[in-house]
Amino acid sequence: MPELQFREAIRAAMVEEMERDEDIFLMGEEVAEYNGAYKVSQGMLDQFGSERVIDTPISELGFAGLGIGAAMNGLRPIIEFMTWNFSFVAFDQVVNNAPNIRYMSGGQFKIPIVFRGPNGAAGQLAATHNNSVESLYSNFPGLKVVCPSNPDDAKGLLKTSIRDDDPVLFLESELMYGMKGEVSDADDYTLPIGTARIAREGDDVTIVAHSKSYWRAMEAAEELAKEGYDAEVIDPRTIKPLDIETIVQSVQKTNRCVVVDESNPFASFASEIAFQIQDQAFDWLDAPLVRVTAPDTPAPYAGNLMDEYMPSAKEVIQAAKRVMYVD
Amino acid sequence: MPELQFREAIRAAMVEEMERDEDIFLMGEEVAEYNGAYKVSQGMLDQFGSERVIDTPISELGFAGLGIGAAMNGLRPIIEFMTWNFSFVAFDQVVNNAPNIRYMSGGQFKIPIVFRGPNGAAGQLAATHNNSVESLYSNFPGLKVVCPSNPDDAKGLLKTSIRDDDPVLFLESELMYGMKGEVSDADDYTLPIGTARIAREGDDVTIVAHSKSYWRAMEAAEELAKEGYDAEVIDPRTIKPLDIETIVQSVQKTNRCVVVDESNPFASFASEIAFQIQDQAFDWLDAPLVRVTAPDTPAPYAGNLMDEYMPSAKEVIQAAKRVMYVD
Amino acid sequence: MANETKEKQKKDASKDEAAAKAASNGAVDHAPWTTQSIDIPDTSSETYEFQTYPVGAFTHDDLDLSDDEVVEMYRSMMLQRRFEERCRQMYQRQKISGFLHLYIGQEAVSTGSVSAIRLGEDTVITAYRDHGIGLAMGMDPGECMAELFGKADGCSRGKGGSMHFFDAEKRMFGGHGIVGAQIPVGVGIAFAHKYKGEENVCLTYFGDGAINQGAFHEAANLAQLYELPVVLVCENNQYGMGTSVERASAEPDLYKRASSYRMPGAIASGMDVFSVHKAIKDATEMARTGQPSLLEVRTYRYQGHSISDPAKYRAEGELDDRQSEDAIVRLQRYIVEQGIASDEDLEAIDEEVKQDVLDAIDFAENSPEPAPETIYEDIYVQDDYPFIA
Amino acid sequence: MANETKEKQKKDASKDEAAAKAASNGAVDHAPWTTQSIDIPDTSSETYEFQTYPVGAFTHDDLDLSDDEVVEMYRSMMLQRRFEERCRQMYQRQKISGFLHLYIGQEAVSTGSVSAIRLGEDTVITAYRDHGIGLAMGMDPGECMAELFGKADGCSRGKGGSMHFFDAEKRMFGGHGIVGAQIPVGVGIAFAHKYKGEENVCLTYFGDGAINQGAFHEAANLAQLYELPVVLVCENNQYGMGTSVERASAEPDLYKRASSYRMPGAIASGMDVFSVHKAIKDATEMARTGQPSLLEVRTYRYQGHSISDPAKYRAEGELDDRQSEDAIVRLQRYIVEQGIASDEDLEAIDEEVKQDVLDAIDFAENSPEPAPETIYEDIYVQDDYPFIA
Ligand SMILES: Cc1ncc(C[n+]2csc(CCOP(=O)(O)OP(=O)(O)O)c2C)c(N)n1
Ligand SMILES: Cc1ncc(C[n+]2csc(CCOP(=O)(O)OP(=O)(O)O)c2C)c(N)n1
Ligand SMILES: [Mg+2]
Ligand SMILES: [Mg+2]
Repeated sequence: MPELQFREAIRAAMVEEMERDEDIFLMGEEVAEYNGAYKVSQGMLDQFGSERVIDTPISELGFAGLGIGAAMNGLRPIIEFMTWNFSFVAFDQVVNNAPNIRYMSGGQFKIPIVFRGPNGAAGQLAATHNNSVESLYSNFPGLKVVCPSNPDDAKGLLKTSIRDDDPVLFLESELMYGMKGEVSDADDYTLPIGTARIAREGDDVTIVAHSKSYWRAMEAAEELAKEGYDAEVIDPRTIKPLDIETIVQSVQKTNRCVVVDESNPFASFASEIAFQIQDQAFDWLDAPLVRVTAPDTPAPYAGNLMDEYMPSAKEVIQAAKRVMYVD
Repeated sequence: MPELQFREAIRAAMVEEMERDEDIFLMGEEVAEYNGAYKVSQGMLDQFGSERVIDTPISELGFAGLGIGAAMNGLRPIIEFMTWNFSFVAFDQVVNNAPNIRYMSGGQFKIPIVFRGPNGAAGQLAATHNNSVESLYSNFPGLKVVCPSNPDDAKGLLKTSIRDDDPVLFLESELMYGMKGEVSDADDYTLPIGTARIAREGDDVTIVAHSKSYWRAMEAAEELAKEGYDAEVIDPRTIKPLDIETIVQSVQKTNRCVVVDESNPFASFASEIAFQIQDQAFDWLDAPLVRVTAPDTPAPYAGNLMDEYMPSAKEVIQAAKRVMYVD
Repeated sequence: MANETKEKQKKDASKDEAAAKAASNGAVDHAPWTTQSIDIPDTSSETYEFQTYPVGAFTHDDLDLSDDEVVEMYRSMMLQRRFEERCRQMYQRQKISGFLHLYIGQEAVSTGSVSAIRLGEDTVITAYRDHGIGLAMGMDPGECMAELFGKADGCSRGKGGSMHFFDAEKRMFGGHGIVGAQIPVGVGIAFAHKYKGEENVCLTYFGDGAINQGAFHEAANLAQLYELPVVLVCENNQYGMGTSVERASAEPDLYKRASSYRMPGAIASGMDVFSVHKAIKDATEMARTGQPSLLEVRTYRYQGHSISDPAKYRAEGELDDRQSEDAIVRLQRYIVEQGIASDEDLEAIDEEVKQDVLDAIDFAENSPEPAPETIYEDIYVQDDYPFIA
Repeated sequence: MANETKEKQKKDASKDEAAAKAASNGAVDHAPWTTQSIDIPDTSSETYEFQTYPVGAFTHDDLDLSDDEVVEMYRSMMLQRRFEERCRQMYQRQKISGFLHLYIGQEAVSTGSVSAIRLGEDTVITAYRDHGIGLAMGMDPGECMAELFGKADGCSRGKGGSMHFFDAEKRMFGGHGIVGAQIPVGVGIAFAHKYKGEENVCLTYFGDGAINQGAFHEAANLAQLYELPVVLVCENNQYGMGTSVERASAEPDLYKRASSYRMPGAIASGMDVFSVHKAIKDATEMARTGQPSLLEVRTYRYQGHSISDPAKYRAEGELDDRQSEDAIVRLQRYIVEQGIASDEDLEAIDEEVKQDVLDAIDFAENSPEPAPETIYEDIYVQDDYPFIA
C-alpha cells in the first residue's frame, strides 16, 4: 500500500470519485488556481478544468447555498470551507437548508452534498479560528458528520461520503494534512459511515478519541502500557451516526471510559458519549466517565497558553488513571 | 403581586432598565412601529422614541454585529431576534464576535449585550422554524444563556441580563408569551444568573426541565404524586453558567434523574447534564439518567406528528418510572 | 502538547521555503519611478439603463398569446384567489395551523411568470408565500390543501405546511421559510442547469424584505460571475411584515441594485399579468444565454403579512387604492373588451375554480393524518439510518 | 401534548379577531377602475457621480499639512515598513507563530487615514492585516511586537496575536480575523457615536475580498438607513488571497457598489498618502453630518497573503511595476523636492525607526510569557464566573 499524506488521501478520494461520476464538482475559496489554501486540491484544476474545480469569492453563505441548490437539481457538489470556522457565516444554509429540505418536501428532493475542510485547532490562531464544530453540527438531525484521524480512513470515508445521497460534513485537520500513512489502493476502496475502529485492544480502560485527539489517546496508551495498563482505544471516525455499540461493548469489558476531544466541553460530543454510555452500560461502569477536552474558554494565541489549552497525552494518562482509581 | 403575561414581564424588565439607564436601546425587526411581532415591545416606541426603540431591515447578521459594535463603544444593546431560528444567519456574530472580542483584546473591551427572542417550537411551523438553540450556544465559552419558564423569573433574570457586562442570550418562548403569573413589583427586582430554582420538592426522582419543558415536568410531577411518587422538579433557569450544585444535591437525595428538554438530543443540554451528574453524583445514582427530548429528527408540520414530536407529560412520567424501576 | 508542536514545526519548515521566496518581494526603497499602474481616473460617473414594463404596455397580441392562453391566465389567477380565500376560512376553522401567508393581490406575478417559462423544464424556487406560484405551476389544489391540513396526501406529505410547498415533478423547488435563504439555492439550481448543459432557467423569487439579507448579495454576485441562467425576481409587495420598503432599503428602487453586480436590472408592474409575462420572457431569454438579471416586480398584498396581522401600518386609503387596480379585474375587463370571452364565460370559470377549491377541501378532509412513524421518514435517503433513542 | 394544544388554541382565538379584521381586506372582484398607484416609469436610467482622488492630485499645502506633519507621515510609514520587515524575520526565527499577514506596500492607506482623523476620539476597526493601522495610530511598537511573540505585555496580553491588535485607549477596536465580520461591528461603533451625540466617526476597513460577504451588504444598508457616522473603507490591494478582484467581484469597480445603498462612493489612490488623506478627510466630514460613504482605496500588497504564500498568482512583472510606485519612495522624493527635509534627515528618521523596531523586539523578548491561569481571564467581566471542569 502506498504512503500518502492526509491531504493526498483526500485528494485521491475526490479525484477517483470525480473520474467516476461527472456530476461531482469541487467548489470553494482558492481550490482551483491556487491549488487549495492547504494544497488539498493541488492539480485538480489541471485535471478537471475550471468547470468542475471552481474558485469562489469569499461568500460562504452564497456558495454553500449554491451547492445545496445544485444538489437538489441533480449534481453532487463537494463544497470546501477553507476552514470550518468560516462555515459560521454559512451556518443557516448548513443547518437549516441542507438537512431539512428533504424532510420538508416529504422526500421529494435529495441533497447529496459534502461540505468539507479543516476543523479545530491549527496552531496559534486565536479564538475565532479555533472552533471545533462536531458538537454543533451533530446536534442537527439530517446531517452526517465524519471525522477521520488518518489518511486511509480519510480516503475510504470521503469516497463513501461523496457517494452518500445525504448531506455529509467531512471534518479534516490542518495540522494533520502533512501526516503520512499507508492508504489502500484497492479498486474502489470505501469505508462505511457509522463504523468505529478499535485501534488498540486493551482490558483496563476504554479511550474514545477522534481526529487529532486520537493521536493523543494513542500516545497515552503507549505510556500507560509501559506502566502496565492496557488501554483500548476506539476511534469513532463518524460522529453521527455514532457507532455506540462498539464503544459500549468495549466499556462492558473495561468498565471505564475516557473521551478525548479538543472541542469545548459544554454540550459536546464528549457529553453525548457520557449520556449514551451511562444509558447503555450503566451497570458495567466502575467509575464516572472522564472527558479530556479544551477548557471552557476561548482559545488564546500565546504558544505556552495554547500548549496548556490543547488536550495532551499527559492529561489523557491522568484521566485514565483517574477512572482506574490508580495514583 | 400583580399578574402579568410573560410578554408583559419581559417588557416590564426592558422598560424599567431603559428608564434607569439611557445607554440601553432595543433593536430588531418590527420592535418599534409594529409594536413587536409578538407584542413584547408594545408601547415602547411611544415611551422611548425612535432613537431607542429601533426597527431594522431583515438583516440579522448586520444588526447583531451592529449591536456588538455599539456595546464595544459604550452602549448596552438589547437585540431582538424575531425568533432564534433567524439567529442562524447571524451565527458568526453571536458565537465568534460576541464571546471572543473581549478575550482576544486581552480584556480591553466589554460587550454588555443581550440577544433575546423566542426559542424552540411554536406550534406547527415545520423544520426550519423549530430550532432550540440552547445546546448550540452554550457550547461557546464567553456567552451566558438564560432560559426562564415563568413571568417572574423572566422579569428578574432579564433585568439582571441587561445589567450584566457580558453577552447574554435570553431565550423566551412564543407559546408562553400569553402565560400569566405573579410578578414581583419590588423595587429593582432582579434574580441572579446561574441559580436554579427547586420548583417542587420530592424524594423519589429529580426532574430537570427548563422553559416549556418545565411545565411538562410539573404536570408529570402532579400525576406521579397521585400515584404516590414524589418528584423533585428543578428549573435550571440558566443553561450557562449551570447551577449544577443544586441538581447534584437533589440527585444525591433522590438517586434518580430525568431531564426534559424539547431540543434535539445529540450533544445537547440534556447530554451535558448527564455528563455532569455521572461525574459528580456517580455513587448516588441508582439508575441511568433518562432524557425526554424531541426525537432525533427535524420537526414536522402536521398537527398529529407535532404532538408526537414534542416531549409530553406522559413521556416524562414514563421516564420517571423507568428510573424508579416501577412498572 | 509536545507532539503538536513537532507537527507545527514541520509545517513551519515547509513554510520557510515559500517565505524565503516571498522575501525577495521585500520593500524597495529606491525603485525607479514609473507611471502609475494603479490608475485612478480624474472623474468617474456611470449611467445605468433599466428596462421597464409599465402597466398596460402590452396587448396579448404583442406577446403572441392566443385567446385560449389568455383565458387560461384568468383561470390560473382566479384559482389562486379562490383557493386562498378558502384558506383563510379554513384557518379560522382551525383546519390549517402554523403560519399562513396569503398571496392575494399578487396573482399576476405568478401567472405572468409561469406563462412565460417552459413549464416542467425551467425551475422555480420561492419563499414561504408560495401558494400562488405553486398553483400557477399546476400543482394539484387537493394536494396543496391537504398539505395545509397537515395530511398524508399533502404535496409535502404533511411535513412542510403552508410555507413549504414542493413539487419535484413540476420543478417547483419550494417554499422556503428563512427570509433570503432560497436565493443562493436558486442560483445553485441554475448552476446545475448550466453544468448539465441544459437550456433551462431558474426563476428565483424573494421579497422586498429579503433583498436586505446578505444571502441576496452573495448570490447575485455569484450568479453574474458564473454567468448562470437565473432570474432574480424581487416580488416587491411594498412591505416586509410591517416595514415598508422605504424604511428597510436605503435604495428603495430595488432593481437598481442590479448595477452592483453588473447585471441588467428591470422593473415591471405586478398588477398587469402581461407586463410580468413580457418581463419574465425577456429575462429568461437573457438567462438562457448566460446573462442573469434582477427583475423587480412591484405588486401589493391585500391581506396582512400572515393571518394574524391586522396590517395597521398601511396608510389610509392605501388598500382601497391598490385593490382598485386589481390585476384580475384588469384582465377580466381586457378579455371582455377584446372580445376574447364574455363576462358569462368568465363567471363560469369562476364557478369552476370555486368548485375545484371545494373539491380540494374535500380531498384534504378525507386524506388521512400521516402515520406516526413517518416522523422518521424522509430525513435520510439511507433507509437504515440508526436514529438514536 | 394536550396542554400545548390548549395554549395554541388560546392563541388562535386571539388571532381570530385580528383575522376577522383583516378579512374585510378581502379580494375585490368589481372594484372601480382607477389610475395606477403603483407607477412604473416608461424608462428608467440613473447616473451616479463618484469622487476620485488620483495619485499626485494634492500637495501638502492643498491639504493644510505643515512640514512637520509631512515628515511625521514619512516616519509613520517607515515605522510600519521596518516593523514588518522584522516581523517576517522573527517569523522565520519562530519567534512569531500563527498567521502573519504583512501590510508592506499599503502604508499610505493607514498613515493617510490616521493623519486625517481626530486621533483618540474617532474610532477605527479593521481586519487581520492590522499592524500598519495600529502603528499609524500610535500603538506602542514594543507592545505590538510582544503581542506577536505571544507575551504577557502584548497589546492584547498575548491572547490575540497578529490578527487581533487592540488598543482601547487609542480607540483601535481591532484586528478581526473573520472576513467581513468587522463591518457590521464598525457600523455599530458608529451607531454608538451618534447615539451618544458625539461628533466622532468610525473608520471601518475591509478588503476587496470582504466586500463579497453578506456582512458588507447588510452593514452598508444599515449605515445609510440610520445615517451613521461611518466611512466604509475598502482597502483594495487587488487580491483576496490568490483571487484577483476581477475573479471575485462581478463589478470590479468596488466603489460603485455604493449606489446600491444611495451612498456616496469614491475612489482614491492608495499609493499616495495625500490622496488618501484628502479622501478620508472629505469622507469623515460627510460622516460627521450623518452621511456615511464607501471609499475604495486602491493599493497593493508586496508580500504574499500570509507568510506562507509565494504569491504565484501575480502576473509577470506585476510586483516590480507596483513597487516602482512605492508610496514611501513617492513621499520621500516629494519631501526632498519640496525642500521640506533633506535626504539625510530622512535617512536619520529611517535609522530612528529601525532602532525603535529593535527596541520593540528587545521589549518583546524580555516580556514574560502569560501566566497559565490567564487562560481563564478576560472572558467574562464577572470575576467569579463558574467555569466548568
Ligand atoms: C432570516 C429571517 N428573518 C426573519 C424572518 C421572519 N419573517 C418572515 S417573513 C418576514 C417578512 C419578509 O418580507 P418580504 O421579503 O418582503 O416578503 P413578503 O412577506 O412581503 O412576501 C419576516 C421578517 C424569517 N423568516 N427569516
Ligand atoms: C469568512 C471567512 N472566510 C475565509 C477566510 C480566510 N481568509 C482569510 S483572509 C482571506 C482573504 C481576504 O482578502 P481581502 O478581503 O481582500 O483582504 P486582504 O487579505 O487582501 O487584506 C481569506 C479568504 C476568513 N478568514 N473568513
Ligand atoms: Mg414584501
Ligand atoms: Mg485584498
